[in-house]
Amino acid sequence: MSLSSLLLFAAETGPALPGYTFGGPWILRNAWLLPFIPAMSFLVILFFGKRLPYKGAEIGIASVAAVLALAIISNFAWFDHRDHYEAAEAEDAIGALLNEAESGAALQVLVVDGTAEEIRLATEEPAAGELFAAAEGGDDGHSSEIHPSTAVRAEATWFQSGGKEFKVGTLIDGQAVMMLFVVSFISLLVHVYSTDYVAGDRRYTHYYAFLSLFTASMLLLVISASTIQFITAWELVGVCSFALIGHWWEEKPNSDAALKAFLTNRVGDIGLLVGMIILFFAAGQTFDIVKINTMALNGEIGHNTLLVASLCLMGAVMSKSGQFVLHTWLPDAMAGPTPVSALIHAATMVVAGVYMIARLYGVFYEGLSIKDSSVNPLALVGMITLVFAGLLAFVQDDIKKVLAYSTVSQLGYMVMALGVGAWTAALFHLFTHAFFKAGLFLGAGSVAHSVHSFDMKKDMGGMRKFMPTTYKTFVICTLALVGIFPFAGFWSKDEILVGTGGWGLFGGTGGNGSYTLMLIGGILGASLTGAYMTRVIYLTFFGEFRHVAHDDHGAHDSHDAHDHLPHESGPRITIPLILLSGFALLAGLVNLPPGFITGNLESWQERFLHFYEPVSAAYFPSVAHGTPSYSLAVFSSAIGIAGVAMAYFYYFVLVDRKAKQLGESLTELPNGPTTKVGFLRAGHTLLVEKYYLDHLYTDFIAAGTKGPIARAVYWVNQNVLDATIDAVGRTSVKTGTAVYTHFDQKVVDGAVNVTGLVSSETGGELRKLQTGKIQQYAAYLFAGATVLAGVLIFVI
Amino acid sequence: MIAALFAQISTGDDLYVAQNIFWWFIAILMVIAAIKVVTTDNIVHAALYLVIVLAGVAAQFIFLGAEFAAATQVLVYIGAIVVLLLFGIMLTRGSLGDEELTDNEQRGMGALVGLMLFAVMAFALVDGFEDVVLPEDTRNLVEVQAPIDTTLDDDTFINVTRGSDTAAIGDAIFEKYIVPFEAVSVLLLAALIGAIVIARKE
Amino acid sequence: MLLNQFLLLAGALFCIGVYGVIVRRNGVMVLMSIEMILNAVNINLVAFGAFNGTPIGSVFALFVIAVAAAEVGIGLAIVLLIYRNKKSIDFSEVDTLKG
Amino acid sequence: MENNNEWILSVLTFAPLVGALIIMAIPKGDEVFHKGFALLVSGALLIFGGGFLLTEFDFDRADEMQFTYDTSWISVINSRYIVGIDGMALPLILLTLLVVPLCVIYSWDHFPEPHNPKAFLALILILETGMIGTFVAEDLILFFVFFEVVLLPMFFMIAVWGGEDRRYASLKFFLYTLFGSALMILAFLSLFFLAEDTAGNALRTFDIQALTEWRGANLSRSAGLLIFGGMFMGFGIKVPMFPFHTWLPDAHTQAPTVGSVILAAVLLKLGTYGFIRIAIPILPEAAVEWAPWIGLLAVIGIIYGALGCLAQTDMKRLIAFSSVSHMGFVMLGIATLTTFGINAAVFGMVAHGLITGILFFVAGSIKERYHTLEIKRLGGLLLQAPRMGWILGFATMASLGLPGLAGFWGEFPAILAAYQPANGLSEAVFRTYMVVAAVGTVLAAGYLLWLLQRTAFGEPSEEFAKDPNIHDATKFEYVAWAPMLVLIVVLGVLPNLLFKTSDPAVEKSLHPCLIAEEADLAALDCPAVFGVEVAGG
Repeated sequence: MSLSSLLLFAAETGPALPGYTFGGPWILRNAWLLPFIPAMSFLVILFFGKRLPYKGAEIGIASVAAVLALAIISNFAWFDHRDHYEAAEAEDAIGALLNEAESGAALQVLVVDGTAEEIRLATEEPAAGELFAAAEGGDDGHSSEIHPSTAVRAEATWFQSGGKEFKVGTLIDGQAVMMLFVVSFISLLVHVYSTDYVAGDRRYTHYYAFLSLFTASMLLLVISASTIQFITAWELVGVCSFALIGHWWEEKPNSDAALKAFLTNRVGDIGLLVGMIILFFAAGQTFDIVKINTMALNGEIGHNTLLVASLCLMGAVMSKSGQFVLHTWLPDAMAGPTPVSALIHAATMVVAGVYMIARLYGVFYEGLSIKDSSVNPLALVGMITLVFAGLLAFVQDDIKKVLAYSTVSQLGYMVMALGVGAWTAALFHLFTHAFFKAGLFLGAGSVAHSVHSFDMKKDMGGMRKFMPTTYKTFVICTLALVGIFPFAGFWSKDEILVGTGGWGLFGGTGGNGSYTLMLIGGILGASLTGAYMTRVIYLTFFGEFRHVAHDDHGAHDSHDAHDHLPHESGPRITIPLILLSGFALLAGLVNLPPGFITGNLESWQERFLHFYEPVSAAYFPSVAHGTPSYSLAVFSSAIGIAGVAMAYFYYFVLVDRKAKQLGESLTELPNGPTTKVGFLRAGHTLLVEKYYLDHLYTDFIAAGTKGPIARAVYWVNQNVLDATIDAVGRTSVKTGTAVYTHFDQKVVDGAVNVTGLVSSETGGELRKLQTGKIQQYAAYLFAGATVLAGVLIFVI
Repeated sequence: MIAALFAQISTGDDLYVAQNIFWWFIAILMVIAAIKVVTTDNIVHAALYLVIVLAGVAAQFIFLGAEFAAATQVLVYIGAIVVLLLFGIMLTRGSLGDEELTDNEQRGMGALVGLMLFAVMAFALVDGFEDVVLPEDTRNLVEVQAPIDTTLDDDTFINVTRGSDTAAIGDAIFEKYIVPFEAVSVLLLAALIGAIVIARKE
Repeated sequence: MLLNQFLLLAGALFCIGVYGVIVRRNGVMVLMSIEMILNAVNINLVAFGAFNGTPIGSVFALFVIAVAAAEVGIGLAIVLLIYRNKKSIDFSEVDTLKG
Repeated sequence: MENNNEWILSVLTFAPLVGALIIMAIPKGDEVFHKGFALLVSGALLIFGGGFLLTEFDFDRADEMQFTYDTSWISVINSRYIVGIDGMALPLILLTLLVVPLCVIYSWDHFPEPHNPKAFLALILILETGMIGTFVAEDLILFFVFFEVVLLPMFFMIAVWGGEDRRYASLKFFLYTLFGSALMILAFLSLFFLAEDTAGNALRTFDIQALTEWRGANLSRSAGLLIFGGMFMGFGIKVPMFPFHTWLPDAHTQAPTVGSVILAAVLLKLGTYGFIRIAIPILPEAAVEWAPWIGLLAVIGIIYGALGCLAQTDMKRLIAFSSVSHMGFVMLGIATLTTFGINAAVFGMVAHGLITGILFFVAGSIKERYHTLEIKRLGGLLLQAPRMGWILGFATMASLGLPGLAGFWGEFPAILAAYQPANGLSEAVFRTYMVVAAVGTVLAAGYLLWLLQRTAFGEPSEEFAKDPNIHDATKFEYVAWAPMLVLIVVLGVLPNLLFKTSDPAVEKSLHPCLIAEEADLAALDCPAVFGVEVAGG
């Protein structure tokens, strides 16, 4: 960010690459402030929190509020920069820079007062024209508005090795500012919500400290410009999630869940480390994300290298973003406090993987050759995840677990979207999902807060009577999740389905390829979502209130004397809910598909794409955008609604009736068909056992390593390596003592003992000769004399 | 050696024969007694066996024609030292009856050392003085002829001619070996006082 | 009479005495063994004196006897002392020289 | 250069020894006086000596020897008293200067039995002399002497103040290291006799710098390999590398807390320092041939140590095994023979010193409170002694290589360097090592978090629940730990503090053919061992 680093960068990579600038609005150049503020608040809370009137909560809230303000400001700053950044200015600026490069002082002035913002060589991309064309391809008639997006960068040296300097920095572009807003907004709501939810907790202060630390780490991850910095933030958020999942570590299950989360992520991190290392060397020893992307797109990095690297990175995505086979930690992570689940395990941290793919999209785009193909690992994993996780969500009785699996499934949507090249759609879904999923979690928390349990079947039911606000917001968020028009989820999910480009048969949608399989998976997932969410709604808010007063259901949340009838939560809980449901209702409107509305509102369409996709930036591939088709929208909605309808029929009609028959004293729901039909039961158990993945990990891999393997290794250590050493010692001692054996029976025994007891009585043996028994000395004396005499007589 | 002995006997000198038989009797007695001293479990018996050994030693002195030494042996040892030992036994209440465990655990070693020592000595002696015969009864020799031992100076010779070794010993002690004698007497005195000092009750 | 008779006898006594010194527990008995050793020496002295026809052997024998007397006196005193301290004169319990 | 403060290093080296002598002179019984004096000496050395080094050291010339002092010592074998430091030695010296006073402070109220502060503190100071001397020595014989000087005090510290098996552990430690040293001195001597410059006339010197200039030129291949092997044994046992590590767990488990801390924090570094200061610079060609095997042992050590940790039931022993694993990372970095790897190694040494030091401190304090380190009997530390629990958690996080804390910078660059080792080393082999090492990080997280969960989380077992003498960290413990904790964070956030210092020295210490770009490789007319032939493919 300083002039020197700027010059160094120029020296290192030759002329600055297009697609970014070191100038730009002040707030964007100094984005490091955003993670810095909560980091400071973390320290303050950690060291002084307990002494503060509100136990540190106020510091956390204040800092996050400040961050939110900054985030909004930087969004608007970005909008302005995005639209009115002119390459020409940059040419002059860079010209000036190069002219005055010798006289650094002048430049100092320039950079400091920020007038030399646009520093960029006028190396116009040859492919720029095509880029424009491609960008226009999606939205007809807006080509005039398309204006290349230019990221704002700032950087400083972090460390050096082999004479090379490696940077830490900020890379601010559309996806960054969008993410900044999401993170800080959700984080603020969670902070507020928590003041009520975990009030009076034993470690209230630590809770807020870690919330702040998490916010800081997440923001750092969002703005990081170098892969190593990215890894750092990536690990930090992991640790925060570890600490917050294990917040109530008195019970072993919680700490187990925390460990599981951390270790699973570590497994994925192998992929992260290796992948980043490969890219580091492939791009000529640099951690610079922009440079890596650019080189990947220019074909300066071999395709196989990119393929390997992106596959390694996928491992990291699968663990962090809970993709199938490595997703198992996410449901367990619900052991943490509910606001944490909302913030970390629904809205922000778990999408870090998605964010990384979006960041390194050049690598993935080339490496997995997303363009013009019909299937690739990324899309496949995403699709499998969204379907399988959706199935798993059916058999959960814990409302948070259902939501967790639903999160996994939605993450599957995003990954799949990135896999099929629908970059904007993925981020758009990330955007909307953050709001309504957070809303769902907080709503679930609000319910649990009043019934002190998460078990829908045992302790809930009929809650709509007791907590109307929670009920309404929950339903709105559910509709958004299921993707009912016009809620937020509808737009984003529909855009993903469009992006698959699989809808070819009915008036094709020009995507990046024809991922028909993904399209089917997506639609299927929609119906699954509808079904299990309906189940949740029924079990939670309808039917009879099944709560009997037992509060031992991991309801650590309970702090106050619980009264027996549940009641609506206080404003600090409901207001965030209302806000979130508002976003769940409206957030979709920020990216209305083209041609959906007309007239003077037309400029309102595709705002998200316009502002947040780095169109025609050299570090970003020229992805095509599919044209939305009403037929697809209608069809997918129909399927989704069908799922809702079936579930509605089963629960609201059949089960409800049976429940009525069973009468008032009902604490357990009647059994479903899964207990009767054998084949269904088999499937049911398979789901209940979570595809036996946990058994595999816990009982075989983990237990195996910790148990037999480790013990075997240690056995080798003690009985082979160590034993050899001891044997060497013994034999040496033996040879040493062998001399005595011709003298004296005692010493022979001694030697035997010595050799036998090297470990216990090393060296102590010789002392046995020195017993202090006069007569023994006499014996030795005479013996010696005899020997001497003998020698004198016989030998001499 | 045995052969030499028989040779002497066959020469028909009765005195020698009688002397030899008597000597052997005493020697064997001594050895047996000595062995009993170091093996018996009863300390008082041990003391009495010791008396036998000491008496035997006195007899040996007589065989060697050293009557004065023999007399002193009997007086000092049997008269004084053994009594002293018996006193010691009483004072330390070492039980008069049989003691269990009069020996420590290194009998084997002791026997080994003793036998080896004896073997070495025996070899050396037999090797060195195979058949050396002691001179005849020295007193007679001294009377009839000049002493074979020219190492003796005149006055000793004169004394010797008196026909008794006691006088010679007395002269030797009080003329030539007066200093050691004084030293010994001082030593005795010191020992006396020392013994009293050590042994006296506080 | 042969010189060796006496010397061998003395040797036997000496060795027996050595054995006694080594094996006996009772301090008084050790003293006795020492006495035997001294006597063996005396026999040697006198024997060689006779062999050389000189009384000096006997003279030294007498000195030895005197010293022996002293030694016994001191020795017994020490034994007594040990007995007072340890209520026993078992030499195998006397290990104050232990390193 | 004018006024290069040639006295400072000698003062730093021998001041502790003088202090030790004075302490011995102080009559017994006046305990506080002993402690105070030891603290005074070590603290003054840290503040003034360390401060002097930091201010006077010219960081722009970090690749050159500074504060050098060179005088005749043992003229008969032309062994000279040469001391001097460059960017590689400086961090380790500062680490030593820091750790010793902290140990003194810590032991202020935790003196191990038998209670004898006088001897204990004297030993610590003698240790300091040996350690600093090893880092500043620029003559092989001098190096060897200090290398051995360290041995005895540690031996006594373990043998006198150790646990129940102390005799065995101390003897094992002593003999084992001595065995290595024997081979090491052999290697040094053969260097002395075999080294001859290209003109063919013998060098006959122990001067490390001179030998580094020489770089094993026209030394026969077999001789080079053997000499390197000797050094490898000497240093590798000290590190300790995989097959020679068995002395470490016993020594650590038996040693008193302070002994473990010094052992882990500094003593182990003597071995690695020997590699990067002596073995690799002087014999680069032999190093290239040895490197794959060193790397192999290193990665085996990483995995093996981690698995060993998982099998432990004793906290201190677990930490000891984790040292094996972490030093494996350091050795992997060294084995790559790249600036990246060796910088990582230097960083790893310092980081491991700080982190494992803290872990042993905490373990010692736990032992002092619970009188056991059996993991299954512990638990709920966070409830009974919250601050200590958090410190333990922090240390474990740092130890498992969390980015933003010091441990990461020893670990990640080492793994990274393994992807592209120095010229002449097989990339395929080292990339395999890289992946294995990456797996090792997972295991590290596994055992450390497992340890944390068993000791810090959960409810305290009822046998300790009501134990009155289980209290939170005392002020002495805070004072002793705070600097290390702060350093762990600072180095983690600002790694350049260390990299910038060590980088030039490391780059200079390596043979140019090792680190040259393949393009420039031809120009350097390197020996074949550096893989000039394979440069194309």
